[in-house]
Amino acid sequence: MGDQNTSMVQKYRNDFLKEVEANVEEGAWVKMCMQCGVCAGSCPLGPAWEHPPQEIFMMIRAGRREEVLKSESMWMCTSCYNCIVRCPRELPITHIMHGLANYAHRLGLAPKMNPTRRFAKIFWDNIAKSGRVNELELSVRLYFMDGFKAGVLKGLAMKDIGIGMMKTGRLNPFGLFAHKGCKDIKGIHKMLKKAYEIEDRKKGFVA
Amino acid sequence: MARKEYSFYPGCSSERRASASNYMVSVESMCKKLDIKLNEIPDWNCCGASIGYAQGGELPRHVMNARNLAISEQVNKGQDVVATCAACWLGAKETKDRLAHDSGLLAEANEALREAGMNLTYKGEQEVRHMVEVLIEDLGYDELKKPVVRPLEGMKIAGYVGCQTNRPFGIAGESFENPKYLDHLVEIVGAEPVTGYDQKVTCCGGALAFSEPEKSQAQIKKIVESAYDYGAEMIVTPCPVCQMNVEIYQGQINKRYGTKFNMPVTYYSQLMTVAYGGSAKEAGLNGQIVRASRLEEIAAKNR
Amino acid sequence: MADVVATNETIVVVGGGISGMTAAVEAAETGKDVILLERSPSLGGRVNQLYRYFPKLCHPTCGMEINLRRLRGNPRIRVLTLAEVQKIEGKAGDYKVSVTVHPRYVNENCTACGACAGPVTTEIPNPFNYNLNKMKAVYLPSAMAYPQRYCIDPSLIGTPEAEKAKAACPHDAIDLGMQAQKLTLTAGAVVWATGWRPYDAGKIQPYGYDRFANVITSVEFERLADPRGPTKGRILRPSDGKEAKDIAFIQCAGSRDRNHLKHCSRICCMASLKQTNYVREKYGDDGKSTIYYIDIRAIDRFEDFYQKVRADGTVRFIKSKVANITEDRESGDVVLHGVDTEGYHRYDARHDLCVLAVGMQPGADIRAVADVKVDASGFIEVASATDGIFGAGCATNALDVNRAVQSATASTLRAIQVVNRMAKVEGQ
Amino acid sequence: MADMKVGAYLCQGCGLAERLDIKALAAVAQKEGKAQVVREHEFLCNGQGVAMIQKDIAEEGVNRVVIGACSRRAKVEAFHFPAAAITRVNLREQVIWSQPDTDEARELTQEMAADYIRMGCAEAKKTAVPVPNPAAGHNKRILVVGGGVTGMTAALEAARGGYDVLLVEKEAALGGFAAKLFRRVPFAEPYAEPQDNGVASLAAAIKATPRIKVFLGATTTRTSGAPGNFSVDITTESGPTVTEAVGAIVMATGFRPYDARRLPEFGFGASPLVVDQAGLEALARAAGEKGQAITRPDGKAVKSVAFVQCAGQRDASGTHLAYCSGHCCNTSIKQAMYFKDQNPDIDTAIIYTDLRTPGNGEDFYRSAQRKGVIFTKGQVAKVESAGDGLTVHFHDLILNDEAATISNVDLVVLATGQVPNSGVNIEAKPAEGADANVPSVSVLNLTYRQGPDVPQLKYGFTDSHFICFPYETRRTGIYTAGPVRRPMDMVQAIEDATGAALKAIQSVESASHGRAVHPRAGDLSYPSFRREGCTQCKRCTVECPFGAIDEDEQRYPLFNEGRCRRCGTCMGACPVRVISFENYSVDTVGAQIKAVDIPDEFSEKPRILLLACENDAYPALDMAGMNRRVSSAFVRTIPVRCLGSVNMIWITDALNSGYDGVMLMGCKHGDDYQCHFVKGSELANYRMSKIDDTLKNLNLEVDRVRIMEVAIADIERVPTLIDEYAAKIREIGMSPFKGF
Repeated sequence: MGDQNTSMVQKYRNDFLKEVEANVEEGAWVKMCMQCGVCAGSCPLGPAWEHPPQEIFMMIRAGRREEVLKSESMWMCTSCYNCIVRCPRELPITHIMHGLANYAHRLGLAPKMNPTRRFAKIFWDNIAKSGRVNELELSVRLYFMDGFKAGVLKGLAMKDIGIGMMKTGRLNPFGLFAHKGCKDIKGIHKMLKKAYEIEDRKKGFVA
Repeated sequence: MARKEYSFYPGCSSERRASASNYMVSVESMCKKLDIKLNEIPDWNCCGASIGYAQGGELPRHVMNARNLAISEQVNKGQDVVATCAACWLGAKETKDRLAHDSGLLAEANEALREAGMNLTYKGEQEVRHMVEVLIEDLGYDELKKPVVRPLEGMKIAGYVGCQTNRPFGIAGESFENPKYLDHLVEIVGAEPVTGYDQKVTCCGGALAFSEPEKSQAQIKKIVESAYDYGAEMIVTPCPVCQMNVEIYQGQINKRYGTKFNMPVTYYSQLMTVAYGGSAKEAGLNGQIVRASRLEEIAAKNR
Repeated sequence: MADVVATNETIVVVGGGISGMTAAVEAAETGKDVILLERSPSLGGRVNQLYRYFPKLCHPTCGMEINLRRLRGNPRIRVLTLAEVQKIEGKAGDYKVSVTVHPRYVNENCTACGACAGPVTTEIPNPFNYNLNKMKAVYLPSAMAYPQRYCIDPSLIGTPEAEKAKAACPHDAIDLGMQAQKLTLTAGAVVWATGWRPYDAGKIQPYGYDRFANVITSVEFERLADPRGPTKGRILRPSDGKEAKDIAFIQCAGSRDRNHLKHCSRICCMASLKQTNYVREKYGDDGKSTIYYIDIRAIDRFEDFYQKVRADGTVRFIKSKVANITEDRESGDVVLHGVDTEGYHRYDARHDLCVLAVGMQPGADIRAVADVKVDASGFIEVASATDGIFGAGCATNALDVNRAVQSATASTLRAIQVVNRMAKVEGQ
Repeated sequence: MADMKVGAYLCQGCGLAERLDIKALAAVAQKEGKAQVVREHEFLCNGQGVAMIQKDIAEEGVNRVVIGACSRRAKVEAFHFPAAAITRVNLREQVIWSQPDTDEARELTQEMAADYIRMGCAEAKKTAVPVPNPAAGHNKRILVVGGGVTGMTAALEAARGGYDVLLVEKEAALGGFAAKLFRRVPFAEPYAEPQDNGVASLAAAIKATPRIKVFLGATTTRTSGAPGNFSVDITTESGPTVTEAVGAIVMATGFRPYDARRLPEFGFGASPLVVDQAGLEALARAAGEKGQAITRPDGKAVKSVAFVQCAGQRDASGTHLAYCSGHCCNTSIKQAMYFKDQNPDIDTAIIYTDLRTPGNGEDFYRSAQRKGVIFTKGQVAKVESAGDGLTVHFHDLILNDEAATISNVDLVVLATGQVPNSGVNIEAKPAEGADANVPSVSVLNLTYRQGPDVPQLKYGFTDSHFICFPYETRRTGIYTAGPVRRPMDMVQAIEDATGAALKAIQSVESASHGRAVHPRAGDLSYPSFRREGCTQCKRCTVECPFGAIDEDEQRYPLFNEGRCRRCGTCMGACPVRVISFENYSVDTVGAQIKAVDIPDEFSEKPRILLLACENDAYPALDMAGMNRRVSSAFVRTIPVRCLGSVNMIWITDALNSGYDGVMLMGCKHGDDYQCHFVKGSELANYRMSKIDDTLKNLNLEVDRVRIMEVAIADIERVPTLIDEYAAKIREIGMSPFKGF
């Protein structure tokens, strides 16, 4: 993954904006921002952002590559779409934030311990495995992502909820074994593999 | 022949014994009363949800949704795709939207799609709609009122719309900041809507519920608190992510903030099922962690 | 009104605001016959509803008095109020303009003595004050109203109130049987000066104009500051009638926004800068104005005015498009949420009152009556040499008064070129 | 005036009959007013009333009509009798509507009305129906000075209107500044791409218009006369000076870029890689003509360009231009597009503090962003050479980085502003911000007493001060247009030129009928003066706000009626009272003042004279009356054209004849003056500053005369001012001059 990054640095030298336009979902919109800041003010988790979206756009133009890609900020996005519907320039800000996060993640620059990054990975692996979410497996993995002890503690903290969910029939105690998933899971795996190939080819990631 | 028929995308959370199974139960009862037939998309897969981005990236996410839509086009010809889950609806709709405006991406999606079984090609023939959309636009409030036999008299209910059923697409004719359709639905089932409720579109932080619990719970606190402030005794929502978050973490929030929240959070479909004369079981009320007692009482009344 | 004589050397001016009045007067003073059509009961348009002009802070009624004097004294100008254009057919040099003249129920006998209004108690919203207050249904539109004649609101017709008014008139000026009249005017050229209307602030949902009493528009604020307005010039907020001393001004309310108006409305920055002066005028150093802006567009010499306001300690500037507004339920105060993008500072700022600097959009859609080219915002584009219908003022673009008058003067010449071609009149 | 016949007509409508003893007023008109015909009518402004008056004019030979009814601002159309001189006596707004409707008030109200009748009759006897100036000029040819886009447009539009035009351009070819542009900013949707500068097609249109006579390499070396009758010397570099007669003048002499050499901090002069916007246009044109890409002056390829907005503009320090030139943001956007269209990989950064693209410029802005032009909100501190290129140091205001830089820049473009080519500043104020280094050379070389060029407003621009009347210069028949008038872009200059052409046409048409133009448009009167009485004090020639008065060989004032705006400032200035108008003179007002009945000093009935500006104070009084605002019954109001026309004799006469106080109400003066004759209220205030001595000589308290600033909107304030002053007079007591 590290060389993934260096190859991109070599490819785009110091022109971070071009790099973003080429490699980040909806990245071509970054240049359209007029710095009004409505996105920054509209984010429900705003105060948690070290750099709000409009500032990130400015940083991209200013070529502050490392700062942007290593930032925790994009990971604060709750996908509420407030910024998108209010942006006077119609920038798909939510998607750009997702795209930046994903790109940083692909380059291995995203903060290692960022919980959302880790949750997102586990979540995707979970659905990629069977084609559908296995909620029990998902939660169990989450609890134990910091090791067994932490997991047990977190599990205990959450046990009321868990039990409540089971009692009300909204969590399958046997999900780890009984979860069905999609029939054509083989096809889905091949399909996703292909999708990754294409995306990597397009964005010039080294295989 | 039912009066309306749709290609149905239930989504992971509404599977049996999943977090929104109670939603599913009530939707089925509601649709039966309204004579709506839902044809499930065979072997549908997860939409990837919004959180899928980090690992999923762009194309794989769209491909996941394209697969569902392609199957639907193949099997449920000529029907609109209907989703009950906000995330599923949004994921599918976004894919339709992007692929419609980006022929390159469309070609790539289909290239990947060919790898899957059932030799699928996505054409973009079918509309992707949310259940609420269908109720309001295809049936209309008047039609929805007709079957009411058990008006939920005296109940004050706050309509919590949340994010993804509302933004960026939303329901036609509704504003992003102050959508009124839940209030209308509450009205037609005979309850009193809490129209002043000012947190109706506040994000519950659902996507970050696991990774940033304290941040998302701070959001939930606002949402529940305001409902109490405006005198609501129940929150109703169209979104399973919202429902789960706002309902199940109240206990933790009480611990964290010393509040005494005990606010039932139900789905519109549960209200309608009860109002239409359905039993508590048919309305999936047994699936509530915070029991919706008033609603259960009404459901217990013989119609 | 059958006595309206018009030939293909007549210029018909549509709209009796500052642009239309200017076009009419300039044409008539150049020796042309003009028919000036105004939809409302009196001339003056939106400028008459402003308290002061930027940058001089002088009063619009001052220039209006001069224009009215020029107009009253000029026999070449025929004014028709309550007149609405239905259709314009024909070609340059030979137009047929179909007009409906709505009944005023008061005839030329009226001396504006006011006797008729005496016994009337029915009240209607007062459009002169953007409906911020009510007025009697028998009324003189404003102190500067021209024609200086009362009007009876149609809603009153057939009620005993109307009869009371009629009985009270000593000059037999009230005709309750008055009917709408249709006339067709011949014209060589048409100057279309229907002005602008404020963008519907309710559509800017995050700002809650439709939900919060203390969020108002810039045009409404003009009425609050004006001694002729509903509050006699005191800045009182709608929710509780308390004096508003801490006032927020939100720029680009609808303008420069792909979700609303894509163009910049040009005047709003100056209007808000001007309005901070109202706050200072009323409260001195106790007043507080905060301008939330994207770019301050104080073009050319207006920069002086901007610098003057900048130097005023009671005025703050925050580079930020406000994200949304919430209302404090107890106090009714408005709380603005957003981020100052100059160095990223978050704010949740509480103010007594919030004024939305709403954008400009065309006042009327000319395409409904004539085949004229307009741009994506509905503004009339510069006509080609063969045309005989010319936009003037804010019907052509978002303009300040000065530029609107320039535009009207220019269009007057374009119209005169057509009628001179008709008359083969030559300079020498 | 043998055949003078005064008819006084008293209205009984609008409650006048209920509030006033009209019979008694009729008697006053007859006995004291000496009106030969006196009639009452229950509703004077209606059909019969008007017909009655018309009949008297036609059959009884009445030629002075006194109308005792409503304000001169009401029923103007009804009381329109061209054959007679009209005097309006305002019994409604300013008598019954401004006095309480009580029995106690009746007596004073009646006295008030009686005085106004006396005044009206007295005025009528002093006025006459003006006969148009026999010396009116009839030349309708339009002279346009300046052959840029503005001048060419003015010439074409005037010609299209059917008027002959002379177009004078100092350069060897038409086109002006626009001709130097590679491309111009778009005028119409989609507002996305730079357009051809359009000069060629304009010039071609001029060529194809026989009505337009073009003088190239020529200047106007002498201009004299008046609207309808100007004489202009046009001197061509090659060849003789020709003298041409024209009726009106459009001055469209444009602008020059602010001298970038005054911006060393931005490296102009130090590095050839730093250019101003004009410099970049030159590079672009040169490249464009060869069909090549724009390169650095040293021929190297351009990879990175930075644009510095507001360079030497919007400068509060007073070193550079204080104003914003309005066009520069769009111009830099356009120039950045030159490079992006040439090669999208060229980096272009526009560094601005406020991006100013009003109207549809917003589309142009978005279009540039789509092309990849980078916009950075920042303040440029320094541009310096580094290696083979330049480094731009700036304060990034968004990222709050004071040490932000852009390096390896190949070209830096400075957006310097517009400096007007407005000739000599005849008021010789230090031309704020304008380019003082360049000695100003006269453009028009007017032979006017007050100086060779059009007066400037601010920063050297010849703009009108008025918001509602943007074309009103202080030189009648001379209109300025384009960037010489106000900073502006090309599309606005074109509109401006068209408007100015209309005003020029209007002025020749008015002149040919001997009519005044704005603001007293249509007024046929003009000043006449008794040469024998004149002491050659020159006040009139100096003080005329419109430079209408020159001096003849024997240094007597030489009135150019065509330039006169009929404000009467000269009349107010004249210490020996030799200047008058047929319908407005020292006598018309003086007679009214004398006509008022002054009760003796024990009557407790003071008399206060109020001279009110007819445009602002008088309407305010009217509207106060319409609102039934009551004010002192001891005041007698006379509207004046402008406080500038107030002659001291009126005040001294009033005081001598026993008035207890005199109020003058006029418009705001100073920087944001509202006087429609520009200088009138200022002059009045200056003159009044000397009144104290006069009062001392008369042994009167200084409070006996007060000048007040009043706006038309002071509807509530005006009655208060009156009552406060009346109270003051009561306090200082009655005048000792009564009954003399």
